[in-house]
Amino acid sequence: MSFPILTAIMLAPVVGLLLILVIPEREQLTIKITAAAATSVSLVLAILAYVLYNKGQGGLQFLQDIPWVPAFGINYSVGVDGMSLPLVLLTAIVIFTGVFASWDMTKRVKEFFIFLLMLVTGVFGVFISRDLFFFYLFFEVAVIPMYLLIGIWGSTRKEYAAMKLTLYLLVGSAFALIGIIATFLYAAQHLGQATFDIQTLATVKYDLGFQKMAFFLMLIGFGVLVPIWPLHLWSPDGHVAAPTAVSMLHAGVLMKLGAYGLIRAGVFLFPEGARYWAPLIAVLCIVNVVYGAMIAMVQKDLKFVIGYSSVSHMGYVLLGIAALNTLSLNGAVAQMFAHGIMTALFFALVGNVYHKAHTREIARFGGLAHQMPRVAAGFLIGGLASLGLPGLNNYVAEFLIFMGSFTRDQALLGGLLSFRILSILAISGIVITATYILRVVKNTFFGPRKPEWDHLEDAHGVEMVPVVVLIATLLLFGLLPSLQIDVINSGITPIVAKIEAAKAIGGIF
Amino acid sequence: MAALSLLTIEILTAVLGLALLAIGLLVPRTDRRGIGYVATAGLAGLLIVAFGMRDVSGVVLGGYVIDPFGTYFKILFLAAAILTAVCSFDYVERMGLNQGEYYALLVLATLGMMILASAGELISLYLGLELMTITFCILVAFHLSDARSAEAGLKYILLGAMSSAILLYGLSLAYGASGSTVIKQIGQVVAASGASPALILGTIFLLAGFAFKVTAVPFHMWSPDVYEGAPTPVTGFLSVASKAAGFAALVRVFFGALPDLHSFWVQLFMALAILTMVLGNLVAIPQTNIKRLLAYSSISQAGYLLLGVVSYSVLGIGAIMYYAMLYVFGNMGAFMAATAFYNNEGSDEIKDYAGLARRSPLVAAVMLFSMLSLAGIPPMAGFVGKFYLFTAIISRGYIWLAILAILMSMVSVYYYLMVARAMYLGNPPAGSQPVRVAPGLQVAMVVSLLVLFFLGIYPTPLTNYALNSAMTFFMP
Amino acid sequence: MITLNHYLALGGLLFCIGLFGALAKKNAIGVLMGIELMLNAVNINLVAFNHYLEPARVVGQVFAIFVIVVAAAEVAVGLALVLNIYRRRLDSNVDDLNWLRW
Amino acid sequence: MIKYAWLIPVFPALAFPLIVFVTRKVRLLSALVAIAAIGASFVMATGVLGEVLLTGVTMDKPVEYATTWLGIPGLLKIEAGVLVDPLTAVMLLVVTLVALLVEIYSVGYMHGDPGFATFFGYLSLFSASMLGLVVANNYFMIFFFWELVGLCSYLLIGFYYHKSSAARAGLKAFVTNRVADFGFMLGFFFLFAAFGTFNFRELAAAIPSYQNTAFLTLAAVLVFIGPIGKSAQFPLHVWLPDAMEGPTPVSALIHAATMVAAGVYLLARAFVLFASLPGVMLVIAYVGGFTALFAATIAVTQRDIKRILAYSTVSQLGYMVMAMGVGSMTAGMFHLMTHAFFKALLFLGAGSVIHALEEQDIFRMGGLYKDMKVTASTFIIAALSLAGLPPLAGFWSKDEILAAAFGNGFTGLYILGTLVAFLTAFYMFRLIFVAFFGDRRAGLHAHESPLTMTGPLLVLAALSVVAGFVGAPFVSHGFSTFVYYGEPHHVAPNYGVMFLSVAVALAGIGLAWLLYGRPSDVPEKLAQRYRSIYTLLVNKYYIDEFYQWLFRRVALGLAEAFNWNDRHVVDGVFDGVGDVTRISGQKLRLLQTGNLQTYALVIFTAVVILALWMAAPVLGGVVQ
Repeated sequence: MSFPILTAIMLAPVVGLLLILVIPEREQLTIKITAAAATSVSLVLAILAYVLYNKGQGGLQFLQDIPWVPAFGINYSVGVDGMSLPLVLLTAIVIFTGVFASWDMTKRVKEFFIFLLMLVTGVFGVFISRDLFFFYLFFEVAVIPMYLLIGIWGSTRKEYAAMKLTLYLLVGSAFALIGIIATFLYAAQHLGQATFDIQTLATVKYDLGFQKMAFFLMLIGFGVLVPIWPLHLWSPDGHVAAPTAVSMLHAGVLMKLGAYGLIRAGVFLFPEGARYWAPLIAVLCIVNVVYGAMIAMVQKDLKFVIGYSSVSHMGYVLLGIAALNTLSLNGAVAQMFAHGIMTALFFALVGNVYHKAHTREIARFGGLAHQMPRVAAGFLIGGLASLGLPGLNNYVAEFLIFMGSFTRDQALLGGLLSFRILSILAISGIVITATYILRVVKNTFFGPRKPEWDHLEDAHGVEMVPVVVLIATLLLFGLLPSLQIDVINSGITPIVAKIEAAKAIGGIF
Repeated sequence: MAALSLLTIEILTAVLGLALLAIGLLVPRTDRRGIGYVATAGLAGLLIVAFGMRDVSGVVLGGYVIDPFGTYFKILFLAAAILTAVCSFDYVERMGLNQGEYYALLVLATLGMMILASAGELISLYLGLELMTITFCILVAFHLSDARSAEAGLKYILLGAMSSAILLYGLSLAYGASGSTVIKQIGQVVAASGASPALILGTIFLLAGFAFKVTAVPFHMWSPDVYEGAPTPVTGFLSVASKAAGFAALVRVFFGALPDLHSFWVQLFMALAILTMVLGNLVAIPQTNIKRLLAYSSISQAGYLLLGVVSYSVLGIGAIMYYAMLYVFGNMGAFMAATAFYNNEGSDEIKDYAGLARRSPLVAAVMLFSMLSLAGIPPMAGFVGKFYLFTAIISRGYIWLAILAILMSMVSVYYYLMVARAMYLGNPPAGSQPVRVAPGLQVAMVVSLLVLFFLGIYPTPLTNYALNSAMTFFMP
Repeated sequence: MITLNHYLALGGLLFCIGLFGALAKKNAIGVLMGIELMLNAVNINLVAFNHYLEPARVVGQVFAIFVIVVAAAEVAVGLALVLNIYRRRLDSNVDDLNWLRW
Repeated sequence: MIKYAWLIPVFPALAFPLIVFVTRKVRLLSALVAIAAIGASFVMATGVLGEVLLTGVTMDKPVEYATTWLGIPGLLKIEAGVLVDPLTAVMLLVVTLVALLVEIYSVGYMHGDPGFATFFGYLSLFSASMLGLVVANNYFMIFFFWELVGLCSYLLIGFYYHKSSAARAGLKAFVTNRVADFGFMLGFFFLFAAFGTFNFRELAAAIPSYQNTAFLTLAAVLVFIGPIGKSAQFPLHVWLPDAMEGPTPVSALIHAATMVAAGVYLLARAFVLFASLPGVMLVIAYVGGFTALFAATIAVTQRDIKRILAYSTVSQLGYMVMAMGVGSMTAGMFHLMTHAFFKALLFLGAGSVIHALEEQDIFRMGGLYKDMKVTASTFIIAALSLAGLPPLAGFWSKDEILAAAFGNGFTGLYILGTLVAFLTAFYMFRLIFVAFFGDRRAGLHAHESPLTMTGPLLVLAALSVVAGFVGAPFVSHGFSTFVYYGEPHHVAPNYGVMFLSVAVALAGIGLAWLLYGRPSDVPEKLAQRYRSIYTLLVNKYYIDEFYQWLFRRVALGLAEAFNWNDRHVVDGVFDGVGDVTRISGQKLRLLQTGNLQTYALVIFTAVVILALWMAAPVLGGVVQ
């Protein structure tokens, strides 16, 4: 059997973790280097996998199967398709840059990197699992380290935020677990064999009632993670409280777990259920986009702005999912990737500023571009990405989502409302986004020089690694989107095929 | 004489217990610490024997059943007893009493549980139960210098006696209704001639009696007080082993004698399960004493185990067995950590755990991961156990019950994390030294931690063992 | 003519009396005695059942004897604990046993 | 040459990273790189124009080639392509030429500025985006570059980021345009939804035969919102005057000559869409006409030299849009071209003045003519051209617009246009008389600018004079037979219209001379007499204030409300659930009294309850 590249990607952090366990606490640099090495191995392998992936053939590749609990048909089976591969790459990039972004960490360094690597292992696991049981298992593995990371190394209201985040995520996942078990049992009856393999589960014909119920459970379970309004509150608080690297990983990757799960375990398994609940998702996504962006506009704390902007941007992903067609789903996945990179960039830079200025209050800043031009430039580019400027990855993603949802012409509420209206409302978010992002840029970086910040030194050396890597990624996929979309599309095709095969049923309203 | 060979484990256990009693009287006070080692070694030996007999099955004198189901639980009891013994070394020395008695009682309690687990007949069942209860209440009150310990003991004996009175009344009715004390025969009679009101009443009394032992709400009320008052290792043992024994007996009686009434008692157990999960978890939240917190958490655990009974299926029993086994390691892990801390600080208050992670990473980690296992967070074994339980009841269509259960286990995450918060987020008091833990205890803690991880990541062996045993129980 | 039901009624009655004692008496000893009554009620049941259902086999009576023995053991331990507490607090009122609560 | 037309945007596109990452430290080299790049583009552009003329590429027979940029089989094909027809060719020439001149000019103007190199980087990026926009062969691509030019304008307006006003102006420009782009984007989404393509020619082929007029109208109106923003038409014109915060060369290149003309260019490109919808055409025409008048009236009262020119720009853009609206794409593009030259010249002249004086208020200038002959004379030429005096370029193009309006029966718009012509002449010469003539103000010692700055002025002056002849009515194969929509039509000269426009222009100049040509207190008197109107005009009809109010009070108010709701209501609910759980725990805990008899009682009560529950059916059976 060929080299298990995916397992290697996942286990590289574990190896790093075990090494760090035996390194004495005071060897801080060694610890950091070990972490960097471990994550860079993951990154290189992830890039390799991305390059080696055969788009033409599509489907799941780099498969690996090990029977695990035969009695329940649980296998350790991994593999990536066009949908998960970009997310694996995303995770690798974000964690790699995240390690460098936390280079200035000095408090309980050893534990920090141990938990961080533990966390990322779980995240990798989720994206590569083909087995629902492991999918869930890995997801939960990621939660507790998160609690400790935020609780110990966090900043504002950290204990509250950490607990809030943990409970939201766990309660959400509880529903997902019920849904998974129910699906498993249903399928076991119809297949005559117990299995958690998603592909096999997808071959079962679930009756409508079950689909509605199961999809709803998945919607709550993974929706909390996305986060879908009104279950979103853990995310701004969590982002703000979390230390830089964790915010990056958290907003950059963890939220994507939700959307990914919603597509994989929701839409893919229960297309009819998805059709049924789609209008609800669409409406909520508008709340996410518009309401989230509006709130972001009046935040006083840089991280809160980014936090709510994430809520707003993930709304687009939801829109893409709700529209349930090829374009929109491609866009949704692309948006997951793009937003992950973009928001990671934001948090890296904000973290950099915070570490030096010990405040994130926008009102106190102003004219920072004089002292930290690089940071300013990076932040501006991030801002342009988030407001969907052509040439950057987010634009492609948002454009596809908009196209997809816009070309979906479905009457809701008995013709009172059309899906197209909803998508137009959502698209209007681009204006609000532009407003709040550029206002923040203006108030923070532009304007007259403030002598009180003259002691701040611009990002330099290792600190530039995240900035450069992330911006480069944004540009690469922004200018050559086919590198990304071709892969994603190969993963979306089967899902859309299922949606179209599903019988056309009306939405919930 | 083949019959007696089936009893090897019980006989050896009895011998060990009595031997320890004797040794305790013979050896001089100075080097009685050795007794603990002897006890541990003996129990370990028994464990091996028991494991060797895991597939043996047969019936002694028509009433005493040896089957994989029973043996599984015996192994469980022995594992728990070993951990308890190891955990007791320092603790008992601090109590400074006749250690021989302590370990002897420990072993005899184990014997009682074994009998309870294999009793195929009401009288021996009662004897096993009482052997367990009485020895336990001596153990609970063992901390003579501590009035709380005595109070706990008295509460346990009085309430225990009442509950066994109820149980007995139930047994007598069952006997009356069926004219036999052999569980199988009772089952046949019920199957043949249906259920008389007397039998139904008896069923309820039995249920109450067992509910008391497994601390199901509202029959749980003795447990928080007793758990708090008892010496920590005893609490641990009590919370895992006697509960498991209760379940073993419960399953034997209800699945063996009253399968035809399950439509009756399943809903009773469902009500109990709900109450137990909800109340146990909610009341655990405001606790400030680690032992009391664990007491309530173990009440809620009983609620989850009851789900297995509610599901009334092989899978359900298998799930109970699996869960009970890893519950031994999860809970004992927590109690060992608590003991280790108590041996240093002489305190059980959660607030004193502040910054423990800095003072003793091992103790903190064991406490944390044991609790995560209890909460059912992967990759700890507890997750797999809960997964089986939920699967079992969802397969019966009780999705709402599963949702309630899992939400409640998320509540439990909250109070477990409160402890984690103290240990990891808090800062150690000024001038505190690292916590020193006796090597034996360290080994035990590490072992149970590893078991939890292993069973969480690769549960297959235990899963298969539990399921097969459950299988043989249903179709011998 | 005395039938099984008379015995059962007697047993039930005795059980309730014992129960009342166990619940009402404030003195721990009294509570113990109440419990003893309940156990005896069970014994009556057992013996009665045995006599009326299958006089041939003495299962019920054996059971009853076991119960008596075990009850004795229970009382022994119980009294020991009561004594222990009495030494400590010079009373054996169960209402005062509330150091452990909530 | 045409098949290499795609290189035209590429040169400056390469120049940008080269300057920013490599040569930033070496100032002059950076400038050279930028100028060389745009110069190359200029050469290519002339080549393309030549080939277009020689090989007879016409509006109906354009050259197009493309490669797929992003495709999803069967659903979506987004091309990166080049479409070259006379329209493109002209536009390319104008853009590259003006850009080239402005960059040369900037070497002198920006010299000594810390951001010198960066400035040229931005200019190159802008040129690249603008040229990309021009050669685009589909809506997606045009939108792509449309946004990028917006970005460059944002960066360049906010170039002096240490000035809060500049930062604010940049933000305003971007957001205002964003609103418009939102409409534009929806517009071509509608088109895609209807026709499944972005490509101009495929659309042009499909649209005429498309039935659902309502749908098409909606799409057309939405697309038109784009130009309203980019070309600063009412009511989204507010950003352009503020954009004058940027360095003057930027105002000349971006906010006068090229970028703001992109809107008009888009109208020309999408003309087939509008032409089929008379209703929409009418809207366009009136929006344009109204903007022209509206902005002109404001320009009359402004004091800041750049703001006067800015409002004049808005007004002239209105003219072009109006031309499109009345159905003469030719006239619109023609005016776009000539306007590019003389308006760029005006701004550069103004820049030269500002460079000399560090002063922008015309009433603090005066007598500049004596010190800055080149600047002044070129400025005056440009002004005359703008005022529309024959035989200058402005005359021909404006005349063609008026003629078109008149000819196509939009008499109202025609009169309006004539009125605007009058006002234009008036405010331009008000500026000139005040700033360049009269006697020197104290404390201001002007000096002529260096050659790098005056050179471009002269070139542009020449163009402002001659550029008009290509489209003069008596030229048989002129502009109108080159850039057109539908059939090439050679409009016969309408001497009446010509005469009238000249007359009003002269009248305007005369009035300006009367009021400002010599010392007089008449203006003040007028201002006193019509105070209300005067303040209204000075305050630009309070439109900025209105938007301010809209944003601060309404938008931010709403946002605050949402924020409060999120923090208190939504969060309250979920935290509330948590509290309920916690408190119920504290309450339930009290059941645990510690009294063992209570425990016992509970146990037995439970038993009784269970018994009754189970017995209920049995007892029920007994009762019946």
